[in-house]
Amino acid sequence: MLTEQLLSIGVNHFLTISVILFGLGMFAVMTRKNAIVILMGVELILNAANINFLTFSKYNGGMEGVMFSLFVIVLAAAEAAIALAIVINIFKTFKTVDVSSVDTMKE
Amino acid sequence: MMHSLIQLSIAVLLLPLLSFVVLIFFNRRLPRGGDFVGVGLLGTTLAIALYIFWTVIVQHYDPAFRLAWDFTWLDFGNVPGVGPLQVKMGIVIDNLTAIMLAMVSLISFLVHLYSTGYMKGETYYGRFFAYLGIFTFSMFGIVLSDNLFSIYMFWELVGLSSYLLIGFYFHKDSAADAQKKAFLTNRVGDIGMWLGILILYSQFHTFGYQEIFAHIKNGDFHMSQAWLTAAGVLLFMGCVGKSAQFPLHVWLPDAMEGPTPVSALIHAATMVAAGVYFMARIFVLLTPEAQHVIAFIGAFTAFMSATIAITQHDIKRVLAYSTVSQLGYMVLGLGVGSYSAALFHLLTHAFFKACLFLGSGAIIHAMHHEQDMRWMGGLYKKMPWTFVTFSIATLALAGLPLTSGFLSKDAILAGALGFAQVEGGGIFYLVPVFGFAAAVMTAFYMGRQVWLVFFGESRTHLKPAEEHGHDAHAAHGHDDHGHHEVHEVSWNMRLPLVILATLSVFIVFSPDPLDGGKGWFMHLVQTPATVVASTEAAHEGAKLHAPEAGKLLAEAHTDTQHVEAAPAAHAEAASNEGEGHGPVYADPRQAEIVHMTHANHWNAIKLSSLMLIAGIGMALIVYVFRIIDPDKTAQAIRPLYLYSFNKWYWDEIYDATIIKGSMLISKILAWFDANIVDGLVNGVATVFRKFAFFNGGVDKYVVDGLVNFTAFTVQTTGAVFRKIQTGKVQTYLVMVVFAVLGWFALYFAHLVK
Amino acid sequence: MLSLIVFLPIIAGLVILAVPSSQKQIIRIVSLLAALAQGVLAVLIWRQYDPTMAGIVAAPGGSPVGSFQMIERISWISLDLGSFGPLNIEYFLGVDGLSITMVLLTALISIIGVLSSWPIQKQVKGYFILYNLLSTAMMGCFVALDFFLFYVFWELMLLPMYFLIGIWGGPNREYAAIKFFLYTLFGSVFMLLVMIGLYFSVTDPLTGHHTFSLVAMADQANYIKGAILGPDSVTWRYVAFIVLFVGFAIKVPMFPFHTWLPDAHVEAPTPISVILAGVLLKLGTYGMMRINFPLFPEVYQAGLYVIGVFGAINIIYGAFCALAQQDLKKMVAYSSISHMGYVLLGLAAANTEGMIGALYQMFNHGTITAMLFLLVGVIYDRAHSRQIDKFGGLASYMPVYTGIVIVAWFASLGLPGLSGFISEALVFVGAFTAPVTRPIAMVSVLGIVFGAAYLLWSLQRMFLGKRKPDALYDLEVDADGHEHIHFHDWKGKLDLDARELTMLIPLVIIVIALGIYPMPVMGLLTASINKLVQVLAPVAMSAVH
Amino acid sequence: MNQLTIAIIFYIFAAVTVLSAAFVVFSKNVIYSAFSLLFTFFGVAALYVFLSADFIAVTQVVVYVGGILVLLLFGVMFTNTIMSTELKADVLNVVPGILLTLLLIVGMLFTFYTTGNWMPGPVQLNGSVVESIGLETMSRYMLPFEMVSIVLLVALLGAAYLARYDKANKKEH
Repeated sequence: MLTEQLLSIGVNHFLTISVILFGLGMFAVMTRKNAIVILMGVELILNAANINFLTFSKYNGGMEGVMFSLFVIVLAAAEAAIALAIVINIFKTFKTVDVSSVDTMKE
Repeated sequence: MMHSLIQLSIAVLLLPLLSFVVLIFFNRRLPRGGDFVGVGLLGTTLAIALYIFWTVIVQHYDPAFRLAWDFTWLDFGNVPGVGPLQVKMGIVIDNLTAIMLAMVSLISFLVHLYSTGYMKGETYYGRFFAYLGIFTFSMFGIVLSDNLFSIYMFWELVGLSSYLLIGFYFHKDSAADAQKKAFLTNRVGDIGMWLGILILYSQFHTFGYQEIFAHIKNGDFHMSQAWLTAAGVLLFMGCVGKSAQFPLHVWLPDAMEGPTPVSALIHAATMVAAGVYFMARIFVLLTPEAQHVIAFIGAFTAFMSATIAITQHDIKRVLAYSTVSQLGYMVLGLGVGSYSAALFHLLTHAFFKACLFLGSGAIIHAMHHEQDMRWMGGLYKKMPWTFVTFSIATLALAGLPLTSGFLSKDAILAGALGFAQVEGGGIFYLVPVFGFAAAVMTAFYMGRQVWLVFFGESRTHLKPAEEHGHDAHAAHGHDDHGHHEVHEVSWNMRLPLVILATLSVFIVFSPDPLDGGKGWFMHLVQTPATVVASTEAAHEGAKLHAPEAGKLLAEAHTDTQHVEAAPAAHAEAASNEGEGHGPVYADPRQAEIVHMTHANHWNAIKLSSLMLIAGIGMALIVYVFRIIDPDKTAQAIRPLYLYSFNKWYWDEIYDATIIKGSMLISKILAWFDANIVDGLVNGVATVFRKFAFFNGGVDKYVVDGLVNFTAFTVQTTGAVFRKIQTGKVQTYLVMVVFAVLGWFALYFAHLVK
Repeated sequence: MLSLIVFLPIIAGLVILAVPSSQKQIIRIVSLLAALAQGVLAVLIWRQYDPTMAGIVAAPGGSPVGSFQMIERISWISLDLGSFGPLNIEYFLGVDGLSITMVLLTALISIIGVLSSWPIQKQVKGYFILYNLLSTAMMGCFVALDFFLFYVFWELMLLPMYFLIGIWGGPNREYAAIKFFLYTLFGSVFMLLVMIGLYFSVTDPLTGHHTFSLVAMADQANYIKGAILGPDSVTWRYVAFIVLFVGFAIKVPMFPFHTWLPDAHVEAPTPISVILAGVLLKLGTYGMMRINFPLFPEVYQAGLYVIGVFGAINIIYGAFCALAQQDLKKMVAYSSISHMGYVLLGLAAANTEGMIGALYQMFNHGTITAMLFLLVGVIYDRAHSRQIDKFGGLASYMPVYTGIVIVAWFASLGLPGLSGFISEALVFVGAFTAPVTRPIAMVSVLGIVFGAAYLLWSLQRMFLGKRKPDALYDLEVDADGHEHIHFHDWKGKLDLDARELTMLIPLVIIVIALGIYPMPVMGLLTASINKLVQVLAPVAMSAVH
Repeated sequence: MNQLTIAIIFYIFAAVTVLSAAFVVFSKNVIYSAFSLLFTFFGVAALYVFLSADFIAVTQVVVYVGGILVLLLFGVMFTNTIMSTELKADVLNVVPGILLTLLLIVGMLFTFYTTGNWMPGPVQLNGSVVESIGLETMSRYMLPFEMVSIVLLVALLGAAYLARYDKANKKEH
């Protein structure tokens, strides 16, 4: 029974993977100091979200998920571009990409 | 097609204007300040005027001569309720006009000529002739105009030119004051005149003399008779202003601030005569009541100014007051209805008074602008020409037989007597009494003047040094001469004197030295028949319309108490008139007056010669034989003396009441304007501002208070929560994660139960 | 033609907008050219104008054609208001005797104004743009025959005036500007209400719709019975008349509402004073003659006496206040209050003589007061003060200036031979002929004397006599005894210079020429005035009711 | 291809994805993380194929691998702090981080498995969806498509603007 379940690839498999990716992304975003790595984490999170979209759209037979994943990708591209530009500016300004040392907003 | 005389008269009118225009613009560019332009143009004018005089007076020797021409000046189109309406301007030439034209242009020309000598060396020499030009122009305008509107326009223009001429020495404050005073006083008179014109216009919608007279004759005057009287009196106010009658006489003596030729031209011969001339023009619409007013004012003026003239020191002021007094005579003459006598006096007076003024000018010129008679004396051998002419004119003014003045003044006094008798004596005898009293004093002060100026020994050295005329030198271009030899004046100042003196002799006007009635003037200028029904005939006059003279005559004879008097009047008139075709007076009162006037002719002659002798005699007693010492007398009757010397305090009275009063009112109103009216406005504004401030307060303490309170709360809570604000993105993210976990926890709890 | 003359200044304004603000001379020349072109157009209009056509109301049949001239009429704003029916506002221009006089005046004055604006150095570009805007608005007011259009121009006039006084004015300019603004706004707000009320009470006989056309409104037959301002709602018609009258009276300015004028004049720069006194004041009385009276003739007939009394108050009160002034410009301002009083008096006479006098007085007062303010400006440029007592004896040193001053002063006190006299005389003739205003006329002739009094007094204090010890100029005597004066920091010519003469001489010529033979201007307006008197006559009203 | 092989391939790709992702997260060296991210993307793309969204997979490869990853590498190069990056963050230590993450993951999985059963719906997408994507893009999702493209454009411009060489900043440092 378990084997069947493991062999018949279904919704849960994909969801599980996406959860794991999401968790890793979260971990990166939460713990790492390097802005670039944080961005990578964000990409992971976005991918996880995409997987979910596609999964549900496949198993419910609608195009919405597909379309939105497409948009998500595009936005991810945009986000990456902006984020990197910001990172570069931060680096120009603070001579570092350590987000924990960028706390001018404190108080 | 205009009559050639009309064209000529237009030329007469416009030539002086041309002289003004040329001189006012080019006087500095022309040699000699362009005086030859003025003199030349005036000479031409004089020639033309004399030609007109010749044609009208000598060629057709006709009392009824009249020539008129007019053109549409304003066109009001088709006025609702009135129909087509125009204002016409026009020219009328009759005997009076012709005579006035000749007189004015002659005197003006002589004054021009005289000024070339008198004004030599002035700073604004050329400008002076320009002013003379515009004055002559406006004077001709008054003489020629055929309607009330245009005469009012030229009337004001005369005011302007007298303003300019009096203020010729405008850098003297006294002159500036005098010119302002003259203009304003005249303005006061003009308002009255204007209102009179308005009354007539509002009834007839026309300004023309003839139309108005015709309308009144036809009884189209739909207001009450009182309004017509008012119209007459108001029109007379104009004359009061211009001819310096009481109570508006105050400007004339001050006007002596002008150069002496100006005094001669304006304040003796022409301008002041304009008032009398105007009254003559509108004579026929004067109601008896209006005539009474006029007669009394004239008489009173003649008397009052004569009393003032007695005590004045300034040679020109004496003459000024005598002018006022003589004008009083003329007005009196018009008032008592002896129209032609008044105009006759106007003519004769113009000549001898101009002569007197020019003579005094010559004296002043020779004395280097010394005007005070107390410091003159003994001039007769130094200035023989001046002495002779001046004396002749003096005698004419005093009214000595064989002079022109005698003829005219006697005619007026005769009229006054007749008037008093017709009006039934009583109060009306004041008029001739004042007249004769004035005659005495005239003789007296003129004798005084001649004596002080020409006889005795020179008193120049007696003059206190400190008051040595600085004004005179401020006025006059060249600097102080001191007192060197007094000399006779040059020919161009002497010639006018001679001419004017010759014109002061009786033969010019009448063959009979005792009766002006035989002269050409009295024949040509005859009293016109009045158009207003006299009061006792008023009610009938009101109801009979469009009457030709005979019908009205018949009516008048049937139902007036003068039924037998009127034919007698005609008989008398016929006998006394030279050629015997005298006018027929429809109005009983007028006929009666004319009759009585002739009746009193000899009484007047006797009385006035008596007065003359009295006056001159007294002058001799006081100043020649020194039987009475004038100074002691003055001390003895000091109050009277001061009263007369200070001109009855009229100036002070006016200053205290009218001038101060209006200044006070203006101050009050200005304050009212600035503080009350404007204050209200600003007050409203202030109220609004106060309200705004109140709102501001509410804002500050209530609304703002709330805001601040919120801010305070936020601050305190913030102080707590700021601890977790690390400014690090990750921290916030961790919090989010905790939040999510919390949600999971909730979810589990939900599943469990 | 009319559109051109109205909008030419605006075009000039746009051109100026394109010119860099450093090019002051170009800016000035552009606006001068615009003003001159306007003048040429005005003369053309004058030549084309047929003085026999009356105007005021529509010709028989309701069409303005054949009554007004040079008509330009196109639908401007027309939208459907549902239950209110269609709202149609027209762009409707045309001239009759009333307008053409004022058009000529406006064109003349705006040329003079540009010339006298020449010395202005502060923000020249902005100044001339506002100036051109103002001149368009004024011209528009005089030729607009649609009430709404009139109102638009009327309001358009406020703003430039406010800034011109408030920016280029004297020390106390903000106060004066805001005072002027509030006063006039107060007036025009009510005008708006009345305008709307009239719109719903009047139908155009041609279209059958409601209309703003003044031509239609001037004909009492076009009023709807039972409408808010219809012939039978007496009360509201009185209220509307009074409100409108106050609105216009503020502009005139009439007695209780006059206090903005002296402040505005004292603070405003010379050209603006010229415009203000020369044209803007006329808008008040023009509005009365064009709108206020013909639209409510029966109320007008009822109110003659009151109007006349206010006129008399203006005349005498203004003269007295002028007598007390120390500031020359303030005196002139009060004198124009006094002179506008004559206009009111003439309007109260309600007969041809009076009305012609009033309109002609508006024209003459425009030219004469322009002269007065220019002359005041001349002395102010030199001495930087207008205190009458701080001069004296100027006649000896500035002969040309004094000469023109004498002409202007005497024109203002109504000397015959100068244009002011004829109009004042006609006003009195009219006012005295009309029985209603006869007593008022008898009182207000006093104005003649007091007018002469304050003018001559100021003339004496400033120009005659000797230099006052505390005068604002220095006196020096050169070797050959000639005296010269110079003002402390005045570099220019002591007497009038070429520019000032070019401003003043034409005015002098006009004043004298019209004083000797007024028909060139008076001939334009007689027909219209006669028509107006007919329209206002009580009989016309009774025919309608 | 039978179910087993599909399963095996799936698990392989899944493992690749997860492990490379883990390496991205835990690697000390940013360069390594970047490269392992590459594998993660490929894995995810493969999973997309499994989800019968081959077009998305291709896009994934093109966009992420060809675009974003290159960007990230550029960023890494530009901010030349490659070696100086130590793992330890002062916000949250690794261990509590891991715990927190695990908690999160467990929570989510639990949610998945407890909320209903994820039975496949009546119809499922099979074969290629490219055609339908094209149709949808041009018909129903027209507006979002346009907007997204605009957003992308704007974002790129903004990025270019932000990242441009700034004189002022240069001066003050």
